[in-house]
Order: sequence, then C-alpha cells, then structure tokens
Amino acid sequence: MSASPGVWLAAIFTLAIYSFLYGDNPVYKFSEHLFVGLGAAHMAVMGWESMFNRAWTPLYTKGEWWWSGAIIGGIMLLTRWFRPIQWISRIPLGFMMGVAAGLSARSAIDSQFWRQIQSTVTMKLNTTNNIVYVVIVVCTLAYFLFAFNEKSGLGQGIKGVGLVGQYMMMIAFGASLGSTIMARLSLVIGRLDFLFKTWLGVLK
Amino acid sequence: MNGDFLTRMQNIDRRVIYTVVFLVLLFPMFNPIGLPLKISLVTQKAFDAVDALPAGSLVMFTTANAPGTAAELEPQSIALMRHAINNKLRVVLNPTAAESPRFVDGYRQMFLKAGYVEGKDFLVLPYLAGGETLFGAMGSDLKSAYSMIAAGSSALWDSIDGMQDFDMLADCGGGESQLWALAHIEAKHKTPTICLITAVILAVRQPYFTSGQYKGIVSGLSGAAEYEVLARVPGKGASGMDAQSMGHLWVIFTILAGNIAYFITKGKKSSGGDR
Amino acid sequence: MQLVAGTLGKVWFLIAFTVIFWFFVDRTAKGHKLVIRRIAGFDALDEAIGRCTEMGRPVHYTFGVGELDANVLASFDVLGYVSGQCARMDTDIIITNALGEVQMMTEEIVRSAYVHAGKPDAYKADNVRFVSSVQTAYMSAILGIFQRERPGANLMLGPFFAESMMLAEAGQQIGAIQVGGTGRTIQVPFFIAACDYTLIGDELFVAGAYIGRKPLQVGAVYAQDFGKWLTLLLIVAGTILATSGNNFVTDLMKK
Amino acid sequence: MKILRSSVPIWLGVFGGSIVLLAMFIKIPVHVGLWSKWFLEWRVILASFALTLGAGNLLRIHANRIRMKREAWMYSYVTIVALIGYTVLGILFKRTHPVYSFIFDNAYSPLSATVFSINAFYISSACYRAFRARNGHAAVLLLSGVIVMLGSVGIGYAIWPGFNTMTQWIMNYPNSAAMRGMNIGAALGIIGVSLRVIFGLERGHLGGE
Repeated sequence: MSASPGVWLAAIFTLAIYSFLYGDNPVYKFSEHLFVGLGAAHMAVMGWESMFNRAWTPLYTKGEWWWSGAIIGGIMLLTRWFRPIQWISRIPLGFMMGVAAGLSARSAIDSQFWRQIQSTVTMKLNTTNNIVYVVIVVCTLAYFLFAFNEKSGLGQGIKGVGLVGQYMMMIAFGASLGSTIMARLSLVIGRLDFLFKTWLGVLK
Repeated sequence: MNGDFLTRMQNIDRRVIYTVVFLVLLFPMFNPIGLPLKISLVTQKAFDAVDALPAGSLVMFTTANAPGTAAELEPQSIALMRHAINNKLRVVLNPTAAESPRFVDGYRQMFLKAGYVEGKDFLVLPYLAGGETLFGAMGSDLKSAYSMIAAGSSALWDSIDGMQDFDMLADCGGGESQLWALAHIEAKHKTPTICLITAVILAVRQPYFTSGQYKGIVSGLSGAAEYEVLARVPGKGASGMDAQSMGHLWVIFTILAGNIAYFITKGKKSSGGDR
Repeated sequence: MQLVAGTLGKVWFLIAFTVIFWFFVDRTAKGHKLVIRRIAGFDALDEAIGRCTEMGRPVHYTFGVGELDANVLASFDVLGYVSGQCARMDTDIIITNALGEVQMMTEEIVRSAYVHAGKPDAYKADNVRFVSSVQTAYMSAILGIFQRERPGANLMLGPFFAESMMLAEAGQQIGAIQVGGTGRTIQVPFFIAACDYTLIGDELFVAGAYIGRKPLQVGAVYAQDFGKWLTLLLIVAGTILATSGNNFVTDLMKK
Repeated sequence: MKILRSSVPIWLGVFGGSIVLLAMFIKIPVHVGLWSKWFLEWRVILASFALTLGAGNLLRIHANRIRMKREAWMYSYVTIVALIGYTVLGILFKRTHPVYSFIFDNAYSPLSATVFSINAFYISSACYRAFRARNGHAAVLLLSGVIVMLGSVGIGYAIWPGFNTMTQWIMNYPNSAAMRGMNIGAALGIIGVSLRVIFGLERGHLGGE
C-alpha cells in the first residue's frame, strides 16, 4: 500500500467519483464542486499565462502594436460586469461571432466539402468496393436534401434513396459505438491500474 | 426461465451492469490470459516511419494530452518517447492544450534521465492557447509564433528556422488537432506526420491514412500495446489488453442476452428504460 | 486582386451559393411558399416543453463544450424558440455553458425571448449558467444538476465532443425526453443510442428555417440543397468519367 | 448611441468574418492575409477574457446559491474557495509552484480521469438498450456494432480471424462512405449558417431580433 499522501488523495477522489455510479451522495457533491472550482481556476491561470505570453509580451517588449486590439477588445468584454455600460461588451462579442463564422465557413468549404468531394470523384468504379462506396455517399447525401415536397413523385424518390442512406448511416453508427466501447474501457482500466497497483500495491 | 424474469432482465438495474464491468475488467488484470495481439497496419506504419529516422533527426511532438484521455494517450506517448530515446532522435515537445503541460513535464524528466541535454538534444515549448490558430501560426512562421523564446537561450531553438526543418511531426490528442496538423503543417511543408489518438476517432482519421496524409496512426490502448511490442519497450499498454478483451466480451454478452430476452417477451409490454 | 492557387472552383461555388441564397430569400419574402421536408427532431421540441410543463420540471439546454462555431449559431435559433415557449408556458429553462462568449450570447438570447413573450420578470439570470470550460468538470457538474434539479427534457444541440454520451445517458437515467443534434458527425452515434430524437449533421443547420420560417433562413436551406445537388452531379459524373479514364471533373476541381 | 449599441457589433462581425473568409482565396492585397491572421489571434485572447467573465458568473451563481440557501448550498463554498484560492496560487506563484502541481496531480487529474471513465459504464448501459433489434434500423446498428466489437480486440481474433477482416471492411467502406456523405451535408449547413452571419443577417446573439 502506498505511503504517499498524494496517492491517497488521488485514490479517495477516484472512489468519490465512482460512488456516483451507485447514486448521488455528499462525497460526490464535494468532489464535483471542488473539481468545478479547480477547473475554472486552472483555465483562468492558463488563460492569463497565454494572454501574457502571446499578447502582452510581444506588445510591450517588441512593439508589436497590433496586439493592443485584442487587449482593448478584452477590456470591452469586461464591461459586462457594469450594467450601465454593459452594451459595450457587445462590440467585441459581435466581432468574435463574425470571426468564428468566417473560420467555420473556411474549414467547411475546404476540408469538409471540397476535399471530400475531390477524393470521391477520383474513384474508379471498377471494383465492387468502390461502387459500394460511391453509392453509399450518394444515398447518404440524398437523405440530407430538405427542400422538396414529400408527396410529389420526385419527393418519394428522394425519400426512398434517403432511406437507403439512413440504413448505411446506421452501419456507421453501429461501427462507431462498437469501436468506442473499447476506447472507453481503457479509461476504466487506467483507473483500476492506479487503484490496485499504485495505491494498494496488490497488482504486480 | 419465465417471462417475468426476462422482462426484468431487459430493464436490469444499471448498477448490476456497472458492477460486472468492474469485476470483468479486474479479473484479467490479476490473472493475465495472454490473448494474441495482432499488430494492425496503421501502428506498424507509424512505427516504421519513426524507426526509419536516422539518429539526430528532429521530431516535433505536439500533444493535447489531458487527464481525461491520458489512460489511452499516455502509454502511447511514453512508448514513442522511449523509442525516440533509443534511436537518439532530437525532440521538440509542444503542449497544445491547457491541460497538457503537466504531461510534458513528465516526458522532460524521461529525457533528462536518459542523459539528454535540455536545449540541445530536446526542448520544451511553452503552452500557447489558440488551437487551430496556433497550428496555423506554427505552419506559417514557427519562430514568430513563439517569439517569447529569446534568441540564444537554446542552441536547438536557434538552429531551427521553421517547420521545414523538422523530419517528423507527431501529433497526439483526442480532438481535432491531428486535422490542424494536416491542414497547416503537413500540407504546407510536407512534413511526414503520424498521429497518436484515442480509439474513438480512429474511424474518422482512417481516411487520411488511406490517402497517405498520415504516415501511420497509433490508436487507443491497443495501439499503445502494439507499439510497445514493435519498439521493444514494454509498458502499460500491453498489460491492459486482456482486460479490454474481457470487457468487450461482457458487453457483447449483455447485448445478446438482452436481445434474446427481448425476442422471447416480444409483444408483451415492457416498462420504462427501454426507449 | 490575385487569387490563391487552387481556389478558383471554390470561389465560383461560393458565388453561386450566394446568388441562389439571395434569389430564394427574395422569393420567400415576396410570399412564395417554399417547402421543407419534415424533421421529427424539431417537431419534438414542443412535446418536450409540454411534458416539462405538465410535470413541473425544468428544461435543460446545452451546446456541449466545443468551440464557438456554426453549430452553436444554428443552435441559437433553437434556443430562441425554446426559451420563448418556456416563457409562455411558465416552465423554467436551465442553460449550461462551457464558453465565456457563448454564455454572454445566451444571456442575450434568453432574456430577449422572455421580453418578446411578454414576461421579462420571469427571466431568471441564475438559470443561464457558466459551468466549466474543462470538459470533465463540465460533465461532473451536469451529472449533479441532473440528479438534483431533475430536468424533464434535455436538449443537446451544438458542437459536442466526448461529453455527448455522458449527457445523453445521464438524461436517459432521469427519464428526461431528449433531443440531440450536432454537425460533428462523429458524436451522432451516441445521441442515436440514448436520445429520443436525433438531428443528424445537416439537419441541425436548418433549425432556423424549420422553426422560424424566416425568408432569410429558408433561402439558406435552398442554397444548401443546391450544394448537395451539385455534389451529387459532380460525384456521379466524376466517377463515371474517371472509370473511363477521363479526369475532367478531377482537373476542374483542382483549378 | 443606438448605432453603437446595435449596428456596430454586427458590422464588426461582418468585417471580421469576411476578412477571415476572403483570406482563404485572396493573395493580394496583402492586408487581407495579415488582418485575418491578427483577427484569428485576437479571437484567442478575447476567448481568454471571456473565460474570466465565465468564472465571474460561476462565482455569482454560487454566491447566490449560498445566499438563497438553495439545495446543496454548503458545497458552493467548496467551489468558491477552490476557484479563488487556486487562481491566486497559479497567478502569483506560477503553475510550477509545488503546491499548484501537487493539487493538479493528485486532485485535478484523478478527478478528471475518473469522471471521463464514467463514460465506459454509461456507454455499456446505453448500448445494452440501443443494440436491440426492435426494427430494421436497430438491427443494422446491432449487427455492425457487434462485428466491430469482436473485430477490434484479441479475443474476437482468437474466435474467428474473419471478424478482423470484416471490421476493417466496415470501417473502410460503409462507415467511411456514410461519414463522408454526412460530412459533406454538414459542411453545406455550416456554410449556410456562417454566411448568414457574414452577411450581417444574424443578430439574435446580440440581443436583437
């Protein structure tokens, strides 16, 4: 059995969280509230450090003036705490939303849309596997068509193809679930390893 | 077996499932079964790519390892670090997530213990926030992205001009960082890239391996176990594999049992917990 | 002005997308009725809120811990609608956030939904909560909230990471009616396994159009559908041509 | 004033968003690329500031909880003390301080790892319910799930090597293709939603209509 207070503490917290699997209890509540506090604090510390390293130091020591935009924007965000001037925080907020949209659109157009099509159109339909692949892509995509009248002939057709796509998606979802179970079990194995090897020392 | 029992089995208390999961995982940890380990192609290729690097090659190890995913990523990372040490590679350690610096400290200790000199044979970069933005900045101008590192403070850092000087990029994480590595670094500098990931995301990363963008993938605890075998650095990965197999077997058993019970009692009304 | 090499195709695509977008915005604004197929996940929202009202339990709404992106924005449309309905039905809505900026935006959305519903005083600031930007801390807090405040509905729409499984299963355990939806397709299976209704990928992004039927949003759906038809055309034509040794489509897309 | 309150945020968003998007296509004028780089970097810093506000909100909610004596209010003290104490420690004495590291290693890390591992129990009970052949869809889900489960660990290989081959096939073809279809669809959705912001048509998140 370990003599290190740190290991004991870690073991107690591990058991505290697992106790939730039986039901909510004071020990879990304590650990949960502690963790939420620590988590927010760690993020604040990392955020502060990063702000300092990334924006303040280059601005202050190297004269990279353009960082001041970020710092001024940040201070504008903080007006949120003062009701009469709260509206000022909307200015950087609007900016953040815009940039997020720009960035989202950018990666969607390139890696998620264009390049995925590119790697599909180069497929030659000369093996069964490739034909299956292309058919599945087409059917799945058909499921995501929205703007049609379900009662019309075309609508019925799209719905039919989409239904095949739906079945294909179910295969994919099953596969994901199946392979995820393994990944998740590893995490418990990691904790058990800690409890029985590092803490109790009963496992070689 | 009567219908009542079967109905109850379909709505079995979760806590029973949980308890058995614990026991089933524990049993093989105490009594190793030694089930066969099949080396997968992705791991083999990852190992080959690292093993082919001549001594002194420069590797960038970007890691988003965090306590939540460490059970999978840590054994992989340690195996890779030990392989790098055995092959005398120079490594730049780069924590890219807010929770990673503590893990990088651990690798730093490993290198120091192996006789590496900090700043000459290996280097630890400070953590910078930014996620994708950071990868973009690294790809376009590594030195200015880390402009807070003073010139002259490290011989290794001074000898590097940018990502083009690296012989390999190894990205570790359970999020999107492997895609950023591809988009901003591999695409631009053709740096051979491997990734160390959680098994969950293997399904979505595999297409990038097939297309040759990743030279190899180490995925999950099984990937770690395979890498340990290939690199001859026994560690935590291999010891967990039996437990995984047993855990899986139990889950499959519950699913089959649940289905059999469901089909026998089909038509009867089942209450709750069955949505 | 000079274009980056290899982006000409994308530029043309974006231009076409924009033109079609505005064309249909114009048409809907002029009163043309445009159709959108049924999406069960959105129809279920009212049922979920109704059940909470009946049982006197709150609605829980979350975006997950992912970054501020298009998923969050699409989800904002749903949140606006749901919080308005909650205000009208006098049902509490708890929103848990993992990002500071999203927290601020949700405050604005929920508050104005309450104002529009004519019940500005019913808005409870303490129910729009920042929980944690640390994924696991966020999960642990949600487990607690679910056990202690027992929401009757759990709506999860946004960019989810591994917290999806835990949220959905925890909600299932307390018997909440659940709707899950995300454009991060890798998380969809977990919603499928534990939710009553799941919005798969793109379905989430038509939220605004489906619920609000505002011309602007309906226009976007038509532009999205144009993109899909174009993709289908490219894939079918491209693969058939590629099989016969003609790389026309491949080359076209490289330009 | 009204313009500052309602229109400026929208137009700043339009400006920021279009610069970032255009930088993908336009090489000259050089400002587009430079500004886009700045904007992306600013966003990261702004997010750090927003996180501070989030922490403030957390403090306020827990303080209110103590004040109103809501359920489990005593525990709110734990959150408040941990949040303030750990932040002060980290900022004044740096993350490298032994006490900071001790707490990180022996409280934060095990808590985080254990919470994450609860996923394993949850997914096994979710699968128990989901993998039931109630209808065609569920049957397909069940079948592919079980094959992949057997194919990805040693024991499946020991039972029948074919599981491994089948798993590889499912992963590389049906799974990969369906994921690709979904991704393309989702990408178009993202483009549609993002363009609405870039065109300045969205204002709900800023308190507007």
